[in-house]
Amino acid sequence: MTLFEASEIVKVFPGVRALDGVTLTLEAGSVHALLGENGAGKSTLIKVITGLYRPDGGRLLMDGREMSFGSPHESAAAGIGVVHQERNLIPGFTVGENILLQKLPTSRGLVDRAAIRSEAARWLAELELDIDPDQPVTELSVAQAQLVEIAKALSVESRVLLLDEPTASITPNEAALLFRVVEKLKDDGRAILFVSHKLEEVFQICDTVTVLRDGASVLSGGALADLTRDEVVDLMVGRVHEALSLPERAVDTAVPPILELRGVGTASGHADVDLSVRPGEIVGLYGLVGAGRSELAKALLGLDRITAGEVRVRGEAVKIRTVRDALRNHKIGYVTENRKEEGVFLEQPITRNIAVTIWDRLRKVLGYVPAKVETAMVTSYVEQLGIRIASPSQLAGTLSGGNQQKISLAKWLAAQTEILIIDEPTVGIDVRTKDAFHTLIWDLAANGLAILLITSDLPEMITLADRVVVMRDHRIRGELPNNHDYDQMSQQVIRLIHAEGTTAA
Amino acid sequence: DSTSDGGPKDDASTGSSSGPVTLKDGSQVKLALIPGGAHPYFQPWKATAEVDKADFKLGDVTFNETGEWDQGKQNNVINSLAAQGYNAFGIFGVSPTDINSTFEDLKAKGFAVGSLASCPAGDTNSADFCLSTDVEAAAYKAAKATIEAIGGEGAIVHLTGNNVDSNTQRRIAGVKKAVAETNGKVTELPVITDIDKDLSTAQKAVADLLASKGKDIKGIVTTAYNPAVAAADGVASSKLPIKVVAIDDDAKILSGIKSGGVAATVTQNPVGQAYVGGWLLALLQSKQCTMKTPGVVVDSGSFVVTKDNVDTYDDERKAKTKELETEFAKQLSCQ
Amino acid sequence: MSAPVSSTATEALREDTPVEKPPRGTPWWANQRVGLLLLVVLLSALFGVLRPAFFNQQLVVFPLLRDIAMFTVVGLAQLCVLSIGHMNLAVGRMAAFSMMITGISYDLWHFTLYSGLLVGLVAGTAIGALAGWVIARTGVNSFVVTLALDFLLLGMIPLVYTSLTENAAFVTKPPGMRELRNFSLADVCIGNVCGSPAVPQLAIFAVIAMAVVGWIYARTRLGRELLMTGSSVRAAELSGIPTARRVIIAHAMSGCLAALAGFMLAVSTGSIKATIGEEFMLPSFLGPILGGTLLAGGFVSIWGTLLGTALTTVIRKGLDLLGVGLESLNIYLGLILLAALSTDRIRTLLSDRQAVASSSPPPPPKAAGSQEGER
Amino acid sequence: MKRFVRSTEMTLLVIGLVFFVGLVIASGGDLLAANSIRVLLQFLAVPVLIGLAQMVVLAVGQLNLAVGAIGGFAAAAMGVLMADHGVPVPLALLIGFLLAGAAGLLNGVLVVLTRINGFIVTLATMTILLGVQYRLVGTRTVDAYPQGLKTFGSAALFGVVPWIFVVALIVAALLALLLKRTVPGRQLLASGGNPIAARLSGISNDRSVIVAHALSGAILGVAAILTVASSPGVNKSIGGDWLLPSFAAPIIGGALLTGGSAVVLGTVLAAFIVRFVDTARAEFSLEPSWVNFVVGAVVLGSVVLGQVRARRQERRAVVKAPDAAVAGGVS
Ligand SMILES: Nc1ncnc2c1ncn2[C@@H]1O[C@H](COP(=O)(O)OP(=O)(O)OP(=O)(O)O)[C@@H](O)[C@H]1O
Ligand SMILES: Nc1ncnc2c1ncn2[C@@H]1O[C@H](COP(=O)(O)OP(=O)(O)OP(=O)(O)O)[C@@H](O)[C@H]1O
Ligand SMILES: [Mg+2]
Ligand SMILES: [Mg+2]
Repeated sequence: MTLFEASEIVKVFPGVRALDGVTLTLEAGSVHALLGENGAGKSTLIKVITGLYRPDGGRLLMDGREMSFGSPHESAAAGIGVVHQERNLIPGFTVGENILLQKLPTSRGLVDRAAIRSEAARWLAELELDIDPDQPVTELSVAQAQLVEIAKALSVESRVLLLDEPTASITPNEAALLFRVVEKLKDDGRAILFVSHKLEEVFQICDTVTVLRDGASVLSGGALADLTRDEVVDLMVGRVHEALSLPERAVDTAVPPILELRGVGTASGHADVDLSVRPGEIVGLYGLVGAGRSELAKALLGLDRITAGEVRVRGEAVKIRTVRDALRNHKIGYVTENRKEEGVFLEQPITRNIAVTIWDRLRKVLGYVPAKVETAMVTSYVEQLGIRIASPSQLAGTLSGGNQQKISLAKWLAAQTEILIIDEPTVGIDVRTKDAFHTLIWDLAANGLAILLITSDLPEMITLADRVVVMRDHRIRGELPNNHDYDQMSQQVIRLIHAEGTTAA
Repeated sequence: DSTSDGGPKDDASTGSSSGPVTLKDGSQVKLALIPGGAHPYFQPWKATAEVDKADFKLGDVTFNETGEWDQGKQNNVINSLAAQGYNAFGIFGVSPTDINSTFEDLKAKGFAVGSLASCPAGDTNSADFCLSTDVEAAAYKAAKATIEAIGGEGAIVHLTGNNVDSNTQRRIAGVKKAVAETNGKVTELPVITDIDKDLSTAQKAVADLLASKGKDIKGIVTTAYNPAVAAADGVASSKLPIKVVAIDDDAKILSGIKSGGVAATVTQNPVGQAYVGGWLLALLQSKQCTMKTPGVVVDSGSFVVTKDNVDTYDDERKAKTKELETEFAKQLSCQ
Repeated sequence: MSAPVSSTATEALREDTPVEKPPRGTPWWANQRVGLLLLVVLLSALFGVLRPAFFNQQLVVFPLLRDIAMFTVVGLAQLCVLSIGHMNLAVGRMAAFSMMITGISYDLWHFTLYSGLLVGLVAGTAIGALAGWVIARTGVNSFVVTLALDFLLLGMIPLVYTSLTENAAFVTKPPGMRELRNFSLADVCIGNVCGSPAVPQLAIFAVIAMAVVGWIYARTRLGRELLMTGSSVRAAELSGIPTARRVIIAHAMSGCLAALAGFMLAVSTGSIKATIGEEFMLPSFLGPILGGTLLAGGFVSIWGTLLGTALTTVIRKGLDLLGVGLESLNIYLGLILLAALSTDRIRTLLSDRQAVASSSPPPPPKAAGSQEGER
Repeated sequence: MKRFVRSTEMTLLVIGLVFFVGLVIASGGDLLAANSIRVLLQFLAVPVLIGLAQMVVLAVGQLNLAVGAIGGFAAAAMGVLMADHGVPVPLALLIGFLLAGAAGLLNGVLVVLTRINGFIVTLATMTILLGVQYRLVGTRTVDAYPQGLKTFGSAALFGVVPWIFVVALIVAALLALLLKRTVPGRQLLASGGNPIAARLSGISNDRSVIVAHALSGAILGVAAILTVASSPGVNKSIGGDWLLPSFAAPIIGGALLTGGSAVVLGTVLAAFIVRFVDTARAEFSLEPSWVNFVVGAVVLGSVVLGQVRARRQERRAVVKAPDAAVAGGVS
């Protein structure tokens, strides 16, 4: 039974036709995938459906009746719940209030706290979540917060549930929990729209699919069972997509490690961390969200205190105090997982975004930086990484996520680092760009860089890493050589993560 | 209406004699009276300026209070007026330590300048003359009046304005002098400064004072406007037997005198300043006269007003104004 | 510089994605600086027509330029901290503090005019650095720290003045101060060619300040790092910029410029007193912000600061000349300000509308993206 | 409860109590006299209200530089209406109150319509309102209004608790109720806490900004009424000293400049502490300059302490929190 239909939706922003005649049909009791590369228009479609944007053309039908939503309020009232791509919780509020924010229960004009508690508890229970409704949301883990958002989407008594990349920042285990919930909701007869860049998940839980390319639907409502992964990718990319094939790359194990951690403990709770990376090697650091990998990286950069053990760079014990110190004296770079806030300067030109690490080297008398040299230097990296830009003075914020990520990486290459810590390089990045990134990282290692790759994306880890180190609760739980066999590796890694105590490889 | 003193019409009669030196031709004189900013004290200037114009047949007069108590802005106002053809300036300088520079600039450009209602700090006055209340003398008189009101014994406290203003320092000195003359019979609590910015600050300071020290205080002498209003009000509502001596003759204060809430007030002579100042400036600017000693300082007078003379003090003031003209006549050398 | 990326990878990366173009350049009439310049010129012409005295060189233009010069320096003092997304609510009081030190150096130590200025600049730099240091160390918002510092200085400065001086002002004038106040470029001659009598010599200080600050922000590593810090402290920190030091430097620069502005004010009014800088706070924000400097940090405009300052100063002067009384002066000032700001907004909207037709991708949502949505 | 013990409010309460006890001892017990307490509280009413007026705009990440101008203008309007035009007291007060509310509303509408930073908008309206206030009263001190109002202004419950203070407390309580327990209040805080999330949840940030500014204006309207009732008269200086204390109270009280925090109790307690500094000054006959000095030191001290506490609680935040643009919100 068709619950909801969006037909021939058009949405124009200054300068872009974000949606150009998109049609989408959602059936009760079914999970529908919405796929497309970055910028294809997925989130925009969801915002049109929920009344955040007013469409410039097309119709929205709920139960066959035409609807027009002036605000998220109205769509919620009509039974459409949504988990947006952006994080969506109010920091000062409790879990309960956040869940019911769209229609806070009142009695005699005042917000009814008891009602909030009981009603929120009901939705949390529906998702089998053990979270106290009175807890402030600031105390939640990332995954918990994500699940609370789903409870929030359900709380409007939604029959249609739109999930925009809900799994981008959670681990497979948490994703599995989420999928159980999705199955349950589906069995209850709700219509679910699922957006993700992770095709494995899509094939796992979705029944039908709509593919967007450049704002137009190239496939509207096909059954997923009839499609292969490659076919879907080809549809998204708009041409035959070749599977990633990486050339041979061997690590010379005779070379001593360039970066070595011995029994390192940090102020944020790491203990006994042993880790080493050789030049030309990619070491994958795998773990669940919150395992403490990014924190470890930041401690290495001097942003957090190292309380025990020692860090050796090129065989010498060192104390790194600041990022600048790491960069200048030890040639260590860190590509952050948090691109928008920590990786790029959105409001600054591309030149400056890349040159930020090399001004030191370029500066002449009185700190003068010759603009020509700067631009030339930057342009060479832009070309090497294939960053598609109109001009070097363009603001970084006007680029797509993938290109921004390349910029975030380029500044470390420009700085000629020899040790690179790359944290979640491909979160929210589409298949094609992801492949390009994998090639790039591979190639950097082949050129002799030592790479510590932090990722929660298991396929990515298994594709790239030479060794996989598993971290849980701020401790190393084990280390595995990588044989690049997905099934075998993933089993071993998951087993390590759940193993009791510490095992050495 | 708050400008209760004389009013222009009364003063017109005072001035109709035009003093001992009669201005021959004022038609080329364009007079500007410039207070430091908006303040009730200066309101009589506005009307008096018009009287000056009529009495002395001046080319033009203006009253401009847009200086907003900021020396830079006041300088701008002065320059703008000069650019528009005003050539005789009676100025209350916002900053007594800076105003000489302004005077010098104006003098250098050939304008007649009088320092009205306040004299520059230090020993030099770069204006042609200064016609102002001798603030130290006025504060001294006020303190004397307070001492008298409390019967010559007990503690008094002095409330005043901006501490970092040389006139405030003079006022403090005036009060101290009067207290010192009692040989210890009257004592002075620490001066409370910086409470003239706005009424509520003054009110709060008075209330706190009365709450913490009210029992020890016999008299309050105020030498700034907002503290005066606040003290009169605060003492009245606290019902403490404290004598308040205020400053100026704003309607509110005069009614306090009449009702007994205020023991006395020390009024100054803004009308006289504007009237005599205007006359002098016109004489100087029309080149009819020159000052024998440029920069001479003359006290425009201050008058203690109590319940007894509240209805008649203005006559005394008008007499003083007349006297000022004769006094200045001696300072002039005329063609 | 050897490329760490092989040519095969470069090939692989060079996919056929379209070039991502920035939003079309805004048309010239939507440029804030151009708009301001036009507004200043038009208003000057209007005032000139209504009151020919507006062009009186000695009495109007000279003091007008002196004010513009001084308030531009004040604006630059604020601009330095705005560049890192901070505010300095104590600009005025920092000026007062530095001039207090300068005053002491003249009065008690008999310094020359310029060595006293130097001492003041050092004092301003120091107090600014102190503010920056507290902010960097504690991470407390600059608004709060400088507000508190303002209170502190507001309390402290009068205490010092009353204990050190008789008239609550330092009145010693070192040789040259009087000349600096009144001399114009007409007093500066190269051979037979002299400058205009309408341009005060004091304006040279502003020109120097603009040149130095402009150079720093446009050409040097320091300036760029300040702007990057303003764009995103976290990204800056993680890119190896010593953000704590940059914060301190920005505030120190602010304090130094505040001191310079205080000096210009002291010279142009006559003496060094506690109330110096009291009127600095509002103009310090108006100039840069009217000129296009972002409150949120990351972008500054030196010329804009000059133009923004010129606009407000010209308006005030014009109203003065028109004889607008105190009853209306502030009302008009506020209204004109609002109007000037709104036209700026309207211009932006119009140029956005023009851009809808073109096919370039949109600008990223601004920091407060929430407010930018459709409704 | 545990959360409260560690909260800013608790710290302020302790500081305030210690301060007060110290003062009582210093005054030899005089401070406990009915009259002393009355005076202490009398001059707390308006600071509490102006602190709250600023707090409510800070809660949406805005700020209001026009607090003093709105209050002064409304007070002047009330005074002039009663004294010069013989408007009956209740009507005059109502008109003044509405004018203040309207001025606040205007601020909000301008911020939303023009998208100009609130800092600049309120700066402009401040200038305008100062002009209007001057136009209304000039250099006079208007005081010819009915005695009844003044009696109310100085009357005290049991001779100890001034009625105007009671009014201020009622306003504080209502504001707390509004922010904590009503839907518009929650929406306002949601907009301040995370505007993007709020918008995605169907909350209009624009409306929140307008509501906050209008509320701020209304609270200032009440402050103006209390000022008219309790001061010897109304002149152009009313409101002139409100700006800095209006920031000091909520900031000491723990408000975040980035928005999202409703610290009514904290603001009230902070106003108490600032008032104690005043009282101490009178007690020890210090120059008023000391008050500024001490308030500056207290603000600095409390924020630094607060920061240290936050650090300890949240060791994990590795990179320093960005110095968020205060006046942000809308730009
Ligand atoms: N508010 C907006 N104003 C202008 N353009 C916008 C806006 N939101 C999105 N766009 C543009 O519309 C296009 C579609 O964006 P959208 O966010 O829907 O992509 P998406 O498919 O969700 O991508 P991703 O997978 O990266 O989330 C992009 O070109 C984007 O830049
Ligand atoms: N975005 C976030 N919001 C709130 N807390 C977070 C966030 N990211 C991490 N944390 C918390 O910080 C701690 C360590 O996180 P860290 O980022 O070091 O883990 P990680 O293993 O790198 O995970 P990730 O895969 O997210 O990078 C955990 O307690 C986690 O809950
Ligand atoms: Mg999206
Ligand atoms: Mg991480």
